[in-house]
Order: sequence, then C-alpha cells, then structure tokens
Amino acid sequence: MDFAFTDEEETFRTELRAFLDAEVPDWWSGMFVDDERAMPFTRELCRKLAERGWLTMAWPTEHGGSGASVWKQAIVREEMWAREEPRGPQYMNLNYIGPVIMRFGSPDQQSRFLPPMARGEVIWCQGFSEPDAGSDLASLSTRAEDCGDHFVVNGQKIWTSYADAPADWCLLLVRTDPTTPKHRGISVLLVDMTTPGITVRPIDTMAGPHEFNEVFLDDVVVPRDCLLGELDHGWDLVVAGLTFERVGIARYARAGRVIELLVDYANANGLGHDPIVRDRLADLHARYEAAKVLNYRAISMQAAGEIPTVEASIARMHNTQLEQAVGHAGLELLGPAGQLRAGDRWAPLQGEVHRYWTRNIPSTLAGGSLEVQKNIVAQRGLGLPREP
Amino acid sequence: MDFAFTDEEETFRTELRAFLDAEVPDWWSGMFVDDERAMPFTRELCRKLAERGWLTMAWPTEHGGSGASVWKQAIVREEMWAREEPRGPQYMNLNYIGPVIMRFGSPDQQSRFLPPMARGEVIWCQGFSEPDAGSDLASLSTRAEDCGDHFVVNGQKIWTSYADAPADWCLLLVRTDPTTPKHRGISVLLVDMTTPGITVRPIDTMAGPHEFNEVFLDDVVVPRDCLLGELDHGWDLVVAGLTFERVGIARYARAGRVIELLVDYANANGLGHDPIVRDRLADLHARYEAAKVLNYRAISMQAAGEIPTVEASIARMHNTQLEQAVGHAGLELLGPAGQLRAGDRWAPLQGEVHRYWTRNIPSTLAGGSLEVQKNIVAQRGLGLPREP
Amino acid sequence: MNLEFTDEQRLLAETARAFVDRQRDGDDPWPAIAQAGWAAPLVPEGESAADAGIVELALVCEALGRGPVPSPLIATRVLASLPIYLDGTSEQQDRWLPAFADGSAIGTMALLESVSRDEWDTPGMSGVGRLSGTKIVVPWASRADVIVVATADGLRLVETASANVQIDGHDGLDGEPLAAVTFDSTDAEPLGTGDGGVTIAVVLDHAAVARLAYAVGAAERALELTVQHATDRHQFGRPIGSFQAVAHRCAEMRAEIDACRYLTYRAAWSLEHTTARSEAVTTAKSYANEALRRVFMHAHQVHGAMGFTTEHPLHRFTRVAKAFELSYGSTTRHRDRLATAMGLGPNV
Amino acid sequence: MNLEFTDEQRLLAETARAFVDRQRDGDDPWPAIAQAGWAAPLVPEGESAADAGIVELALVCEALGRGPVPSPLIATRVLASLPIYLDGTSEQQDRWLPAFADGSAIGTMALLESVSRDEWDTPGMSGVGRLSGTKIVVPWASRADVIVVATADGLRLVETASANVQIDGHDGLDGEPLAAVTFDSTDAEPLGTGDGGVTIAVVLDHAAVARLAYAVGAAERALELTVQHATDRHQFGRPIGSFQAVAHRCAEMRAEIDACRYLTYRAAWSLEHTTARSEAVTTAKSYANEALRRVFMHAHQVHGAMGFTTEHPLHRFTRVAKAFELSYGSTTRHRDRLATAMGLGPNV
Repeated sequence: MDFAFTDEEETFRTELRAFLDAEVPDWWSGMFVDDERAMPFTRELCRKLAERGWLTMAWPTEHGGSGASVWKQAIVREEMWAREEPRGPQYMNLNYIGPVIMRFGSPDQQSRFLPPMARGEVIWCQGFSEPDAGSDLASLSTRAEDCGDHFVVNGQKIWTSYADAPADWCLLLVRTDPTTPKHRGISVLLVDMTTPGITVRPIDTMAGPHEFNEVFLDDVVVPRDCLLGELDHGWDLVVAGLTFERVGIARYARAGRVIELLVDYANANGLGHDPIVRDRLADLHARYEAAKVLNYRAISMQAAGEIPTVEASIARMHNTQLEQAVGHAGLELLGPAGQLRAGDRWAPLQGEVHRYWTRNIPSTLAGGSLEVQKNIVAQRGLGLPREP
Repeated sequence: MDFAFTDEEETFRTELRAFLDAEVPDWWSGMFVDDERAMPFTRELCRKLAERGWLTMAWPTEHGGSGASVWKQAIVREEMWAREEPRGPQYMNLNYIGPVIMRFGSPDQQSRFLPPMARGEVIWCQGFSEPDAGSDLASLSTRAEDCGDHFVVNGQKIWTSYADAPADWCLLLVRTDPTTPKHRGISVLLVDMTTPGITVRPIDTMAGPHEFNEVFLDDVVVPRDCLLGELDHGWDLVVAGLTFERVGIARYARAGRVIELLVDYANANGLGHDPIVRDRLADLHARYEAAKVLNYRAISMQAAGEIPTVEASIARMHNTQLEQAVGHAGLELLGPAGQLRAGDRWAPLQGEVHRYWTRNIPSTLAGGSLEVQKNIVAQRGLGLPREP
Repeated sequence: MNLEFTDEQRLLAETARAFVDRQRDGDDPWPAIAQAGWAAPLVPEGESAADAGIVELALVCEALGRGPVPSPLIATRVLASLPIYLDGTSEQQDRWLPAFADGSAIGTMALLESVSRDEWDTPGMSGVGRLSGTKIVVPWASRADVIVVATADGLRLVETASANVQIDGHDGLDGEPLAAVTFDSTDAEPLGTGDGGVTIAVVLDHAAVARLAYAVGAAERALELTVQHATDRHQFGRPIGSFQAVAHRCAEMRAEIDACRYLTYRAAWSLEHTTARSEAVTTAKSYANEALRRVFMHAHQVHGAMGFTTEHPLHRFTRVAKAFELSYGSTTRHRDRLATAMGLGPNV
Repeated sequence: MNLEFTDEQRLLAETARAFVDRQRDGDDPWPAIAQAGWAAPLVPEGESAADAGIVELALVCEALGRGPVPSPLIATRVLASLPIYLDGTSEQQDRWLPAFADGSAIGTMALLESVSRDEWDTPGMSGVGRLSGTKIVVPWASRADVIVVATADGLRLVETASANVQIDGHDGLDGEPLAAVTFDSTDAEPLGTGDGGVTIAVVLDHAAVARLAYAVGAAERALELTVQHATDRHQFGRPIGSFQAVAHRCAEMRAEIDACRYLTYRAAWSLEHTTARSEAVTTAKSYANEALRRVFMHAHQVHGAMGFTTEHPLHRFTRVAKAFELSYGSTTRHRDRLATAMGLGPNV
C-alpha cells in the first residue's frame, strides 16, 4: 500500500502545470460557452499536448502513445479537469473511444483511426442515448440495415455532446437485429459525421448554448469496414466503454479546485475563522478526499490488470454527489451575490461557483444515472437479485 | 387558518401538566424497562385520568368519552409522549383499538368492550405482523377456521408489544378464507388472551427486555361474537386502524422535549454560544416544527371530517426521521460520556438521550416502515403507478 | 388551531392561480396585479383586513411561483411600501402608498453591498442628505421609481429619476431583474426620523415569507411536472414512476414541499398574530433552504437530461428555488437567529 | 501510488480474520492476540518493521471488528505502549513495553473528565507526585495494570494495584469495558520529563485510526448480514433485495464503507509516511462519523424489527459504530482541525 505519487510523477505534474499556466488563457471556462474561441483553442492545445507526447501518453507506442503509467495519465486527468478540461471533446478519444477501438477494432481500423486521435486532430462524439432509451440504453431503436458492403442507418440520437463542434466522427450504437432480446442485436458503427443524411440540432441547457444535440439519421450509408467488433455483439463494447469512461474522468479534481477557491474566498473575506464556514468547507474537503481515494482504488485495480466495473461505479457515485454538494455549499457561502454570473463585475469568484453549481445539476444523470450506478453495485457488486 | 390553541385549550394543558408533574414519578422512563413498578403505575395513572374524564376525552359520551375536541386530544397526546407515555399500553385503546370497535363493532361489542377501556381497566395488544408477513402484512397466514358459533385459530404472531404486560385482549388479524387473493379473506377477531392455547414469548431488544413478543396460537377457540366487522373483510379495518394510529401518536412531542433537554445541557455547559452547537440544535428545532405542523395539518383534516391517510403518512415520515436525527445529534453533543446509560452517575442527562437514540433505531420501521409510507404517498397521494 | 383555509383564502388562492394560468410569456403582469388589489399596503400585526395581510400576500405569491410569474409585487409591497408605511412621514406616505397600490409606481429597497454576507448585515453605506457608493443585487431597481436605501444612519428614499443614480442590470438567476445601483452624491431624503433598524428586520421577515411562498409555488409546480413525467415516461417496459427509486423521490418531494408550505403559512400567520415574529420565520426559512434543494435534486433526477434543457420548463422553477435560497438570509444566518429564539446562549 | 495490499498485508489480514472466525463468545482473545505478536510496541513514523506499524494494526483491528472481538489491544498498544515508547524513561520502557508485548500486562490511558467535551480537551486534573479526582470513560481500566493519566502538568503513570485507586465500571455501549477511575492522593510517577501535549496528540491520532479500522470491520460484517437478509427474506413474493429501495440502501452501504476503509488505510499510511499526520486522520474520522451513521441506518432499515432484537447479531455492530463515533473526537472537532490543515483562518 502506497498513497504517494513518485518523485518523477510529481515532477511531471509540476511541468504539466507550468505548461497549462502558460497555455490556458484567462477567458477559458470550459466547453458549452457562447465563445467562438473555445473550439479552436482546444484543438490547438491538443496539438501541443500531442507534440510533447502528453495527449495519449498512456496509450501503447504502436498506437501513437508513450506507454506511460496509469498514474501519470491520472495526473493529466486531474490537472485537466481542475481547469475545466481544456482538451475539450478530445478527452473522450483518449479515455474510451480510442481504448475501445484498440480493444475491439481490426488492425486496419486501429491504424486508420488511432493515429489522428494521437495527433490531436480529430473530434469524436458518441451516439448512445435515444429519446426513448435513456437509462434503459439497451432498448435503443436506431436501425442499421445490413446491405452487405454497407449499412443504411435510420433513427435518432439525443444528448450527443460535441456533435455540433462539429464532430468528425461518431461512435454510434445501432440495432442490427431487431428480432432478438434487447441486449443482443446491437452493433457499434464508426460514422463519418459528414455523411449525407446526418442532421445535428443543438439543444440549449441551463449551463449555456449547445451543450447537447439531437442527431437525426436519415438513410445514412456506413461502409462495412466501419463496423467495430462483431455484428450484433456491440453490447460488450458498450459495457467496456462505459467502465473506461467512469474511471477516466477526474471529476473530483475540479471539485477540489473549487473548494480551494472557496477557502481563498473565505480567508480574503474574513471568514476563515468562522466556525460554520470552517465546518462546511472541511466537510466538503473530506468528501473530496473520499471520492479521490476511491478513484485511486479503481486506478490501482486497472494498474493490477483488473477491470474495476463496480469500483468505477462507486467512485462515480462519490464524484457526482460531491460535485453537487460543492456547488450548493459554495453558493451558500457566497450569499446573495452568488446569484451573479460570469461576466458580471460584482460576481464573486468571477461567477465560477455559479457556473459550477449549474453545470452539475445533471452530473448524477450523465454517463449512467446515480440509480444505474447503484444497480450495478447492488447486482454485480453485492450479488443482489435483479428486479423481476 | 389559525395556528394557535385557544385559551381554554392552553388552560387545559396547564392543568394536565400540573397533574402529570404530581403523578409521574422520577423513576418513570417509559415501558420496556426492567422495572416491576412500570405496569402497575400505568394502570393506576389511567384510572386517575379516567376519573377526570381525560383518558378517552375525545370519545363520544355514549362510549364513555367526554366528546372533547380533537385538539384537546392532541394536547393529551403531546403531554403524554413528551413524558414517555405514562399511559403505557392503554394509549392504543384510545387511539385506534377503541375507534376501530366504535366504527366497525356491533352495539353489543361496543357496550362490552368500550366502557372498560374508558375506565382504564383493560390492556389490549395488537396481533398483526407474522414472521413471514412484515411490510407485506396482507400475506399473513394465521388461520381461523370457521366452525359456526366459534373460530379455531392456529398460527403465530410477532412484534406484539405488551402481550406479556400481560394483555387482557388482542386485536387479532387472521385469514378466514385461504382461497382468495391476499387482501381478501382476512378477518379481525377480538381475542381473550387468557384463552387456552395462547403462548407468549418475550423478545429482548437493544432498548431493553420484553419490548416485543411472539404470540403462538394453538387451536385457540374464539366465540363468533368476537368477530369484528364482516367476515373476510377485515382489511378495511386494518387500513382505518393504521391511519388512526399514525395520526394518534405525537412522536414529535418527545423529540421536542429532548431538544429542550439538549438546550438546557448546552447552556449549563458553556456551549450556548458555540456556533456549531447552535447550528445543530436549531436544525433539529426546525425539523421538529416541520413535523409538528404536518401533524397538525392531519388533525385539522380530521376535525373537518376528512380521513388524512396520505397526510398521516407524510407526518409519520417526518416524525420518525426527526426522532432518529435528534438521537444522533444529541449523542454527538454529549460526546464520549453519551455512551453511558441511565443508572450510571456519570451519564449526562441521566442517560435519557442515550435511551432515546436506542429506542428510535427502529422508529422508521414500526407501524409501517418508511418505505411503506413513501409507497402510500406515491401511489395514493400522487397517483403514481404501483410496481408491476 | 385550524390549518384549513377560510373561504376567503380559498377564493383568493383560486383567483390568483387562475390569473397565473392565463399569463403568457412576455406579458407584464404588474398592471393586473395592482388592479386585483394585491399591491395594497401590507398592514402588519393584526390591523389588516382580508386581502391586506401577509397571509393573503403569501397565497398570491404561492400562485405566482407556479408560473413562475416574475413581478415587482414583493419589491413594491414589502420592500418599499412596508417601511414607508411604518416609518414614513405622512407626506412620504401620501406620495407613495397610493401610487404603489394602484400600480402607477414601483418601489424597492437597496440593502446589499459588495462586502455584505446577506441582507441582515449592517449596511456600510452612510451619509446624511447625499449618498455615494454602490448597492448590489437590488431587485427590480431597473423599473423602480423609488428606492428605499439602507444606510448606517437610517433609511433613505432615493428617486431613480433624480440625478446621479446609475443602474446597471445584473444577469439575474431566476427572471427577477436585479441591478447594481450606484450613487454619487445623490440626493437622499431620510425616511421618517428613525434609524430604520427595527423596520429593516420587519421588512426582511415579511420579504422572506413572501419569497418562500413564491418558491413553494414553484416547487409544487415542479412536483406536478415530475409526477407527470414519471407517469408518461416508460423505461424497461414500464412507467418510471413504478420504480421505487423514482416513486420514493416523488414521495419525498411531496413530504418536503408540504413541510415548507405549512411552515410558510405558520410564519405568515405569526407575523400577523404573534409577537414572536422571527422564530416562525427563521424556522421556515432555514428549513426550506435545505428542503427545497433536496426537492429540486429529486425533480432533476426524475426528469433526466431533459429537465436540464431550456426547452423544458423545469429549469425556471429550479432557478426560483435557488434564488430564494440565496436571498434574505442563509441557513446559517437563520439557524443562528433561531438558536437565540430557542434560548441558547444566555446562561453563559 | 498503489492501493493494493502487499503480500504480507494480505496474509496478515487473512490470519487475523481466521482468528476472529475461530473466536467464540466468552473467549478471552488477549493471550492469543499477544502470542500472535500483534501487541508489540507500535513504532511510529517510518521506523517500523512489518507487523509493527499502524497500517498493520489497522488491518488486525478491522478483522477484530468483524467479530466483534473486544480486546484490550488498542488500549494497551496505542493508549499505553505508544506514550511510554515516545516519552518514557528507559526504566519505564523496560518495565512495561515487554510486558505489553507478551500480553502479561494491560495498559490504558485516562483522558476524560466530567467536564471534557472529548479526548482532545486539555485535562483539568493536575498535581505533582500525587493525583486526586475522577477520570471517566476509561477503556479497559478494570483489567489494566497501569494507566497513563493525562493531567494539566503532563502524563503520569499510575499502577492500578497501588493504594487509592478506585475503579467503577460503566455500562459500556459496545462490549469494551469502560470505567470511572477515581484517584485520592494517589501515587503517580511522571512519564519521562515532557508535558505530554504532543504525545497525546500522536496517541489520539493513532487511536482514532485503530478504532476506525475496528468500526470499518464491523460495518463490513453488517453489510454482509444485510445482503444475506435481503437475499433470503421474501416479501410480496420476491426477495426484498430485488426492490430498489432495499438494493439501493445496500449499494450506498457498500459505497460508504469503501470510502471509510480507504480513508482509514490512507490515514494509517500517512501516520507512518508523512508529516501531515493530522490531516489524513481528521479527514477519515470526520467522514466516517457521518458515513457509518448512514450505513447502520440502512442496515437496520433492511433488517426490519429483527435487527433491533438482541437475538440477532446486528446490534453488536451498531454499538461498535456508535461507540467509535463518540470516541476520539466528534465530527465538529475533526472538521475544525481539518479546516486548519486546509489553510482556513490565517489570513484574518
């Protein structure tokens, strides 16, 4: 048991921080803002990260990675999330779209799709949810008809972040066999987003414009060599991908950063000795440490060659509820002026806490709701029976 | 809308408090203690209450009551629960066993069973739960065979409080028709506990000895005139009785009294200005007021002639969770010495908070679990569909 | 004790609710609100006729929260009208109270400064005759004709049409316009002769209750949307409301909203009928701050991602509840006041 | 970073667990615990060999909590042995450390007085050479040979066999014997020469971690019982564990216990490997105080009334968790310590 990063890892963190201090501009406050500078900035930053070998550092060298340890990768994630993820949509490439292609793709697919990701040149999105298939993902109805050398896809996806970035490619979940029970007959297609028949409609949210999109697919032709993995066996890819995703996001890191901002705010405003403020912020910090150590537990299991399905769900339960708690307690600390948003000169902490509260209203929903995580823990972790 | 008791009601409360100050000895700390004085004391107190017309004051005069308002009755409940219910088991007579007999009993049954209750001379218990029928009460299997002028009962009940008091009578739920679905075919019998074939086994709990009992029924003969209500239609009586019971217990009143004890303790120990102590106790107090006002809402509905089924469940959700919160926060305030129990000279507040914490571990289970209350609110209150 | 509405109260609640149901986005509800008589001066502590008291205002606000229908009602009737009624000279009263009542004038109060923790903090701004400095998060300042300004030396009246008043709109959270108001040697007449301290406390207690009622209405509507969604939306072959995880969230919403509602009614009633004014208000405010958080977390969890979009109405109610929580005192502030009311402290 | 056990740690945990499984009610586990080497002096901060450190003690305590197997291990090895190791004269060390290690002596520490809020309060008792007064809630005093007594003037050693020591057993909450210890001009030799302040803090940090590990073991066993019950018990024609309300309670228990366990390991590791000792301990203690409350509320709710009876083992684990919560510092105490570690305060 060892709870410390190595000296080399700490040195790397210092280097990475210096790089980000230099490269991330003051105006950067994450994606889904109404700011035309955002997407070009993330593309540029990813190219620079790729130059240094830091973009896909934990990937094997044959796929354009540096073969770095999972712990160095974790450091990258933490530093990125603490700064509102300046890699933009490309974090998904590194965390799970790339790894799923590595694990399930043909050699041709690997050499076609992975190097552009490693160079930071391509935006992917994920077409999973549908209007009638949310938590019940396996009931999806977007249909891909097998026409031999190609598929013809019809249907609709929703909650597809970055589709309007615009995304270059989509990891698309489709039903290829409508006659089998719902977890069967599902396949994964790699879809060029410029294919005719694809329409993207942004959906505005409380957090800002075009966070989500609907994607309409109307007789979209997808070549057969863009089928990932086996026909009708796409569900295995989904399960693997979702586990990669859950471990892959250092959500606690941003929570920790916001807690630091609140500590600074309290000290600067004469509240550092206020017993209630101390009590509330210490509570958040303890929850942050709990979330962090459970994320590290999942990463340790990956490092030991295990697949932490249940443990990733547990870490996510902590991460997402922490995020919401920090948002609520943060606004409470700021008081009435906490209502003010970024851009208002009277907004405390430049409205960052307000934005954080808003952004995390759905954090217990995205990527598998809190209820789905609890079901995974109850059924797979504890062996409790499913609902009949 | 009027949130005040009348002057006359307040005068009555003052009289009642003076009476209880004089009559309730220092050693009284509720039922389920290992103290032989407890049962005789409750019998004696109930007789004295009956003399003053205070025992069944809200009952109609023809059944031995005083026809008092529901609000005077509520004052009695509050003062009794604040003092660990010195009426002992007889509070059940007044709250729901009597009312169920009033509503569903024949004139003969009413004149036979109600006057002894009104005089404070009889102990009743309730035989509902069975080892395999807890929250799923309707799946009970204790069988009463209809033999014309009598029934023969066989089966087992559990969690029967006061059966070993000893109880004189039992409101017993039995299955009279095993061929119909589970809510049908259930009947209610009024059973003399001295009938041959009844065996009572006490079950010790964390709170002390013989809080619960198992009751074994072995060829117990019950005369037909002890069938309450219609044969096979006992479920209606159960629903009515459980609603009476939920409204009938002023659990918040004891919570309010314990909060007062904690305020006194804090002030006496130099903690009245401690911001955290103030914060925690004020939180409890606000929850107490929330529970109280919701109980009053249910009573107001009764006063207006409505049956507050859903509202009683809501009040109970608040009452029981408040009790647990007060126990936990109370012990936290007392610190390490909070571990010490009544009888230990070093126990703060004579161990009352320790006892309160212990006693309320199952308060979200008894009389319909928290989950059952939520189901009632969801299905009957909000019209949500049942589980398939 | 009787927690049922009177017939008059029931009629008022129904009238207000029907009014809200008729509102369309973009309508200015203020003229109709004034016409309905809902902006008449709020007469505290037992002097009120029907429709004039805080209980009745709470019922109207609860209905408005169901829209939500943002309006300058609370700003005008509580923040401006009440202090002028309580402390103003007869000249000040004659000038403003009839105009507020008939809707021809809008008023508000400026309390917060950049260093304030909340509205209960002692104001830092001071000055006699002329004021300088900035008040922030002032509700409805952009439409107000007159602003009651809290200063260290007492309450002041400033007309927004006078020279040297600059109003910069904030981007408000919940649809109620907020603004920073900057004074630069601005003419400010004293409100009556008092220091205003007691009056501010009375005003804040009334404002907290009115805002709470508005938030309760919003929460009630959010629950209706949530139950509707749980009934209509099917997953795994059944309505999601038949899953315990969803059904129990809805039940908890019901239980929490009911607690907030009855604590609100009790607080409003206490303001009119008792002298222990703050205890009931602080109880309601401190409880509801926490409870409404839970209510809206449940609402969003049941709605899924759809409830986070601006295409669905839920977010408007969520914003009302959060703006309420951040206004007129934090949980901490009110628990501390409540602790004093409970008798904590004095024996030390 | 690597949160997996070493092979030695895994073996130790398995050995301790097998030992606990073999225990029967009424057995005195202390001789066997000493024989296993688990009572050897605890050597803090990096000087430890395998089996001698606080991480290893935590693993043993976690296993004992699964019984629960009450024993004087923490009292002897942490409360008595550690201060004597840190501050004692070589004569005092020679007298007691080997005897603790081989199980022939039992020690404890007396901290609390009737006015103390918790163990972190400065002791009120004072005196040089002779002590008078009462310490309360002293663990294992009734079996102890020596008591380290915290006084305002430093640590003192009192042998229980000496004159004028009266030990009155409390009715303990969780099976660990507690007692009030009254001194009446009792001979008390100073422990070394220091004032003991730093040492008490070190001892309390170690004791908190060991007790926490014990509580985590109890919680883990409670979860096993709960899952078993949820699987075996049928209501409404299906195992109750298939109801979301029950399944989600179990999942929350799992998530909370895991957090407590890894925070405990981290705290134990930090005591050996870092100088920022308190932060990890206060984090773990403040978190677990609250989390274990929730865990046991879930456990009882799933078990129904049966879990409240003394015929079912659950209550023993519930008591362990509550006794843990009430010992070695409240949530408030530890959050305040944590706030300081986080840097709150100094800029004012």
